[in-house]
Amino acid sequence: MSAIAATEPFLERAPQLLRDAATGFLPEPWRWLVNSLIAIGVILAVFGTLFAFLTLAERKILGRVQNRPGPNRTPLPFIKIKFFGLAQPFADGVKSLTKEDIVPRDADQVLHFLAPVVLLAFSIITFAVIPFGRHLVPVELDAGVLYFFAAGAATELAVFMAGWASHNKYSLLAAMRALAQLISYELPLLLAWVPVVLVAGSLSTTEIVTAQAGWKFGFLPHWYVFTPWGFAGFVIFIVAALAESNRSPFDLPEAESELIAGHLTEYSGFKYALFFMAEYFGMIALSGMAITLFLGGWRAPLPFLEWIPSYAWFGAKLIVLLLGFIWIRATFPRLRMDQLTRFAWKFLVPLALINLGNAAFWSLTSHWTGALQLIRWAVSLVLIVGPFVLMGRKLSAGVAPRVYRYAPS
Amino acid sequence: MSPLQVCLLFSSALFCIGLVGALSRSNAILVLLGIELMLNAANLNFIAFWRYSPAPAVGTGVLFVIFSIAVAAAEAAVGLALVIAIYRHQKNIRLQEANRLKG
Amino acid sequence: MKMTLSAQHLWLIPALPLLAAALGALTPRSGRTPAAGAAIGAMVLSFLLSCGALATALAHPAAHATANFTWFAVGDGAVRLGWLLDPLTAFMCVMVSFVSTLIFIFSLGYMKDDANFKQFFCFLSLFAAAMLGILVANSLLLLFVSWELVGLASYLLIGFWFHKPEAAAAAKKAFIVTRIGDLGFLLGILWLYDSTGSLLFYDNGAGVLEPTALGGLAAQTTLCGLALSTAIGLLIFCGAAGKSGQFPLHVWLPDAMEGPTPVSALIHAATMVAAGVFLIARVYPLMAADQLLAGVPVHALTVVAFIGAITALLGALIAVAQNDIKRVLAFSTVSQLGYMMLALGVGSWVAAVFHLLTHAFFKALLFLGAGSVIHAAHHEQDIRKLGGLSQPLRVTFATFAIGMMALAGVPFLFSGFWSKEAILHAAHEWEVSHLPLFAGLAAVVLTAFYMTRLVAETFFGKARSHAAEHVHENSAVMTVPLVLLAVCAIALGFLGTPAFPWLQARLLGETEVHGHSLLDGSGLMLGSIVLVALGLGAGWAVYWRTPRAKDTSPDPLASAAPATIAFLGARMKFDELYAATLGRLNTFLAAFADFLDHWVWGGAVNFLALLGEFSGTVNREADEGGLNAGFDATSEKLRQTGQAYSHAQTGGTHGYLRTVAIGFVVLVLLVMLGGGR
Amino acid sequence: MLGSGLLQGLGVTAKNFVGSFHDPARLTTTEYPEVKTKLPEAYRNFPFLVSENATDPMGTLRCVACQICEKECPPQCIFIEKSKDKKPDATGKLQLFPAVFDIDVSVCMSCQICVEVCPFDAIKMDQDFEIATTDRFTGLMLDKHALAKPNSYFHEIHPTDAAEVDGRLAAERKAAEEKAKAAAAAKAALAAAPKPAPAALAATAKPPAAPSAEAPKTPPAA
Amino acid sequence: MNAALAFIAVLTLASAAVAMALRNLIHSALLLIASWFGLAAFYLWAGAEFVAFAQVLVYVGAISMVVLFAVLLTRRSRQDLAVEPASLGRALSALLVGATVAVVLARAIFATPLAVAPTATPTISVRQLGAQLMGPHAAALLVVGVILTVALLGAVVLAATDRADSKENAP
Repeated sequence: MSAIAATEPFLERAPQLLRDAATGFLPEPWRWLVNSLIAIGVILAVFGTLFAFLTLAERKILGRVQNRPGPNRTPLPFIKIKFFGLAQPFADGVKSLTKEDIVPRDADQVLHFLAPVVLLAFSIITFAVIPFGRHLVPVELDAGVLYFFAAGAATELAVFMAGWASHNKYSLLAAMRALAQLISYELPLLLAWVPVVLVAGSLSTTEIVTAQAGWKFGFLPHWYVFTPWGFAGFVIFIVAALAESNRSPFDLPEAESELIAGHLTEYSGFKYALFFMAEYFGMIALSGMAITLFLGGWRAPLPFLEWIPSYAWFGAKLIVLLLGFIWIRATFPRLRMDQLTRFAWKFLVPLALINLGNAAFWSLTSHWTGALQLIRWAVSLVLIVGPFVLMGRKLSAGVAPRVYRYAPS
Repeated sequence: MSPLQVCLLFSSALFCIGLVGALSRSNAILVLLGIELMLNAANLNFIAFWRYSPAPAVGTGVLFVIFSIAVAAAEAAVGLALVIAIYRHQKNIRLQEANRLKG
Repeated sequence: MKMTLSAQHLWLIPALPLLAAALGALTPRSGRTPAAGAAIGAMVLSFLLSCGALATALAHPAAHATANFTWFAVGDGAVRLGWLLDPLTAFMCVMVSFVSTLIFIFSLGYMKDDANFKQFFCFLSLFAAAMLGILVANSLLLLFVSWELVGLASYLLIGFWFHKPEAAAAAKKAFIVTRIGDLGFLLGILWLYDSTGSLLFYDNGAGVLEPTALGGLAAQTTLCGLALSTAIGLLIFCGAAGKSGQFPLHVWLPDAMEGPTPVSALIHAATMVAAGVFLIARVYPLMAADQLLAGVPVHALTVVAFIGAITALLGALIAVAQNDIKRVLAFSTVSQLGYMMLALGVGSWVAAVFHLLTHAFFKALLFLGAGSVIHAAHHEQDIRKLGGLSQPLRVTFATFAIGMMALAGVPFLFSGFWSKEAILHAAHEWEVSHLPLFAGLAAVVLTAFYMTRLVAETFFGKARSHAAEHVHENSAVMTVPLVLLAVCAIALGFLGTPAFPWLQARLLGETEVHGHSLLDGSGLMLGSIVLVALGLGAGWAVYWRTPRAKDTSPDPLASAAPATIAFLGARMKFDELYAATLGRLNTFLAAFADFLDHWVWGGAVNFLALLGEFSGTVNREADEGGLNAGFDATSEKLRQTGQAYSHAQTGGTHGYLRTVAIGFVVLVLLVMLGGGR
Repeated sequence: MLGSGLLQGLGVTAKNFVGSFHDPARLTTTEYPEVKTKLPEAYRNFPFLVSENATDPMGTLRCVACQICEKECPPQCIFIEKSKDKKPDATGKLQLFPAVFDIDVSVCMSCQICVEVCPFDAIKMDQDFEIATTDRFTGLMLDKHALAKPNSYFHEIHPTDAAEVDGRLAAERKAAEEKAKAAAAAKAALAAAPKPAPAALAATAKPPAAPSAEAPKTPPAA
Repeated sequence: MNAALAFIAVLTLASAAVAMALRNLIHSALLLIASWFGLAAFYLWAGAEFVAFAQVLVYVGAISMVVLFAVLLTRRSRQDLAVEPASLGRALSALLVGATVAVVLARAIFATPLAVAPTATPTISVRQLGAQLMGPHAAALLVVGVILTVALLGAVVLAATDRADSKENAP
């Protein structure tokens, strides 16, 4: 942990003080162990509850969008009063725990059990490198971002295991489709964050966040999202993140209308819940990384808002991003398999590559000042908008705009 | 027994497992996996020597491993493509039967 | 504002007509007016520029203003060209451009109904550009280039009516004869370049005509005792002789009359032939450099003087016996050029230039007058068939008469008299010998005689042919130039009279003019006046008093001395002489070269081919027989060993892997146990 | 442009989401158990017996056990046993009353024939659908007590019908009274002496009869 | 430190050995992937963080997929996965050759003087690696890039389905 300057506001230092208070007296090897255990505990607690309430928020927002109230019935365990269905997640949790966990006779018992475990394990360990606050980085790694995506790469393995172990040719077929989707979207995901590394000059998440410090003209923060290539990278990252975590427009694998629940057909009870927890954790981790890479991690958007503690800012941005995911889920129809892969290979990958070039141009011309700055901005903008429009037109060439015969225009 | 020797033993053991695997199994994929193991053993050696080298700053060992991983990936891809091609011809991937190239 | 033109912009003067020529070449055949307009416009413009140049030159006559530049650099040596502006250039530019403008305007009318009217003006402006190029050049190389262009233009213009065989032959003859002269000129240039390293006349000290180089040249003596400068001067004089139609190479000039009359007027009266004289005047310091070496037997200038005298006499003699109006004028040009060369030879290049300027005007006037006559008389050129034209062609007759009197040297009023007077005066002071003076005086008489014959035959008496009867005066476009030229023929004389030698002073570079009275000419002037009167009187007596009745009636002079007149009529048979000597030599050399090529070189090549074929066959035989057998045996053995080894190729991957592993083990053992350390 | 359609979609959902909070027209779900939606008037479920007033439902049943409905009911799901004694009905006339009146709701197909044939408007169609029970035999055999519901409830669920029926009954009652009065007067006139027997008239708290604009129907044959 | 090393070594060797011995192809593939994880752990222990993550990303992320896809594509039915045991003869000869190689290697390890003091675990930062890669080894990097693309295209062409073949060799 970097030394905590005493001058920082109390709230900022609160987590550290708390932890030191708790483990101050232990000798060194044990103190490190306990500290990390605490960190793990905190992460699991915070993001566990976030996961729970995220499911609730998702169902409430989807409801509201469809003009219906959404779950608001489940009363708190012992108090009769029911308010806004806050107890819903606990009810779900109880339900998933108590539900019977059926395992097909011919299934490969070991793999069947291992799949959710591996998936959840890998999606949780990705949290190790996300800087939640100014000093709240669980593990300070030099190749933090690479670690994050290395851990992420194992999800495909888990999906395959799930698909294969349930001894059901539909789930195997679905696993194959899920793998195809995951693999084809891993490339844009990786290519999306390379420009950030190129400009920030380091793979460690904390250095990326420090590289986004400071404000331009007093109010526009130096976040990468406010640069043309940064914004393009952010959009690609978010789209790829959606695909990686099988959400909204890309939720083909476990779409009900497709192959039942895809590779999760043979899963029920808590294993099924584990899969969902893994998916949500994955989503939270990816959005956390998106915040670190593009939205300035735990940095406050405006100078005079600095007094609010950094982890609060991280939380706020996280909430906004997650609500954005839910919002996207509420809006977009599901993509067909070939549209999905064509979109990845023919649109996102080339765009990401061009964006990489764009970032290289940006970093090479960083010393330009005054009028050149505008030119630099203009060129960078054109470098992104041009291919976007051209490829966009080519991509949607075949698709004529829908003509609604009866619906009022 | 210095830790470096432990590492070397570890890597040679891995190498021999790979070799035995490659030699004993008749399934083409397992032979390929055996070879992949042998490759990893070599990488392990590099890192071991880098770990105990007098000048670790110059990451030659590490660089070599990075390049070897990349090439191994390429090799694995092509090898398995070959296996699939063989399968298409003889509907099974037993290596003994894939000897049509003999002189 | 007096428009002044500095040396840097001198190149504009030749460039404009060149541009007009290019324009003329590009416009389609039907573009008659644009081509003509462009040509005349260009000439007027370059005339104005020349006046500007003259103004700057006169401002400080002594200076030789130059503008040199590097044309191209090869290795460390560079070929440098340049423009030169001094009074000589300026006067000549003004003269050439003025005369050309008038002749262009004249030819508007003369060539009106000619088919390729456009080409004619294109060639004319090309010629004018080349001529001006010679004048402004500061380097012998640039001068030589323009010299050749002038030769080309004269070939094109002489052979303009190429459908007439004799015109084509005349063009070829003119071109070849001038080329012979130019060959000498080129050798001179090369020798000069070799010895001085540069071809620029004035290059602030390093130029060829500057004292340092001249001193070097004069000091060295080459073969047969000639000074280097003399040898180079003589070679350059060859070029001048060829171009100005001097004694040995004058044969082409009369034949060149085949071209249209404005061509003859422009080229063979005023400008081109004057180029030779201008060249010698330009390189005069080089020619006169060897005066210092007392002991040297031959001076370049003495040769020039004698050649000039001979040509003057020769030209005048032949002119007397010619019946074609243009031939008479052609030979008169030859003799006048002889006069100029004589003036150069005797040491006074200023008098030569002065005569050149005046001659250019009145000879152009005479030729245009002849052209007007021919045009009026439906292309009748034989004076025996003409006659009695004074009444119908009043303006032509008046201007032609002025021209005749100027040429003959009628005293005091006409320019011809003053310039010829200056030459005779210079010849008189020449201490080497007085022969050229006597030849000059004889030529004066003859000139006066044949000119009066010409005028009498054409303008007086009765029209002796149908064509001559109904003749009508030409349009203004033809008569105005005649009048202008007539005015110049008269006015120009007063520029260089001994009392007020303004032109000579300016040419020599002195700023103030100190004239001397007419009388102390030791009676030479008086003598010449008497001779002119003698010539005119004889001419009047023989031809004017009793004009010929019919075109067939005999020439009074011929009846008097039939043999000589016939001989002179045939141009002293020079053509036949050349044909006999040079012609036959040429054919002999051609035959010999053909023999060499066929038998000597041809034979060698055939022999080599034979040799190649023979060695090829020997090689095939050897290869077929001996070599193959051995080769096949070895390759067979190689195949067998390969076969043996192929059995190791079992196709089983495990086998290969096993051998690799075993090989590895053996290798390591070798290293470990074999004393690897 | 590629992204424009997506943004429009997001816009629509956002509008919906925000609208659902402040625009009542948007959030139309009624949370059922707490809020019940107003059933359409013509809705009918299973029959019920109308009792004049809520205080003594058994006593004031309009049904006179004439068993017409029992006979007419297509699925024969009504079972009636007449009572031994009589009790005066609304118009004071002594009528029988059903001792047992059972309807097997699991059989009833709510065809409303019983209502149409009932001369005494004693049986009407109910709108209570929350009658699910775990016991599917006895639970669905509704007896007299379960079926009886006061006239006021009838007014609640079928206001127009109730008003019309009440109007008609009131008219009949008036006619009956006038006839009774006339008879009494005649008897008085005859006997001039005997004191007309007070017609024990149970004061029925009759709501003001709807202005029965239509002509009073002839009283049904007793 | 040796404890961690030993633990990792044992795990990796065990999973590798079992992987090679198993009859069920999928299980052996997954175990091999586990051994790759063990190897990544070794790299982490040795301090080469970047290589560890690269190993996980490349091997576990990509090559495992290729292997598993290959396994699935080269079987007609589920029984094919249960590969018949290696014939005894070949197994024995394989073991023999393996043993000799192992002995030779062990001899080499113990014979050569490798005595080196156990230094602190060196760390090489990604920036240094980047400088090395872009500096002296830039050419090698480009060549590797080319190799990967060529391998990618080659693999696709080799493994193209029958349909393409039938079209190609149609007369």
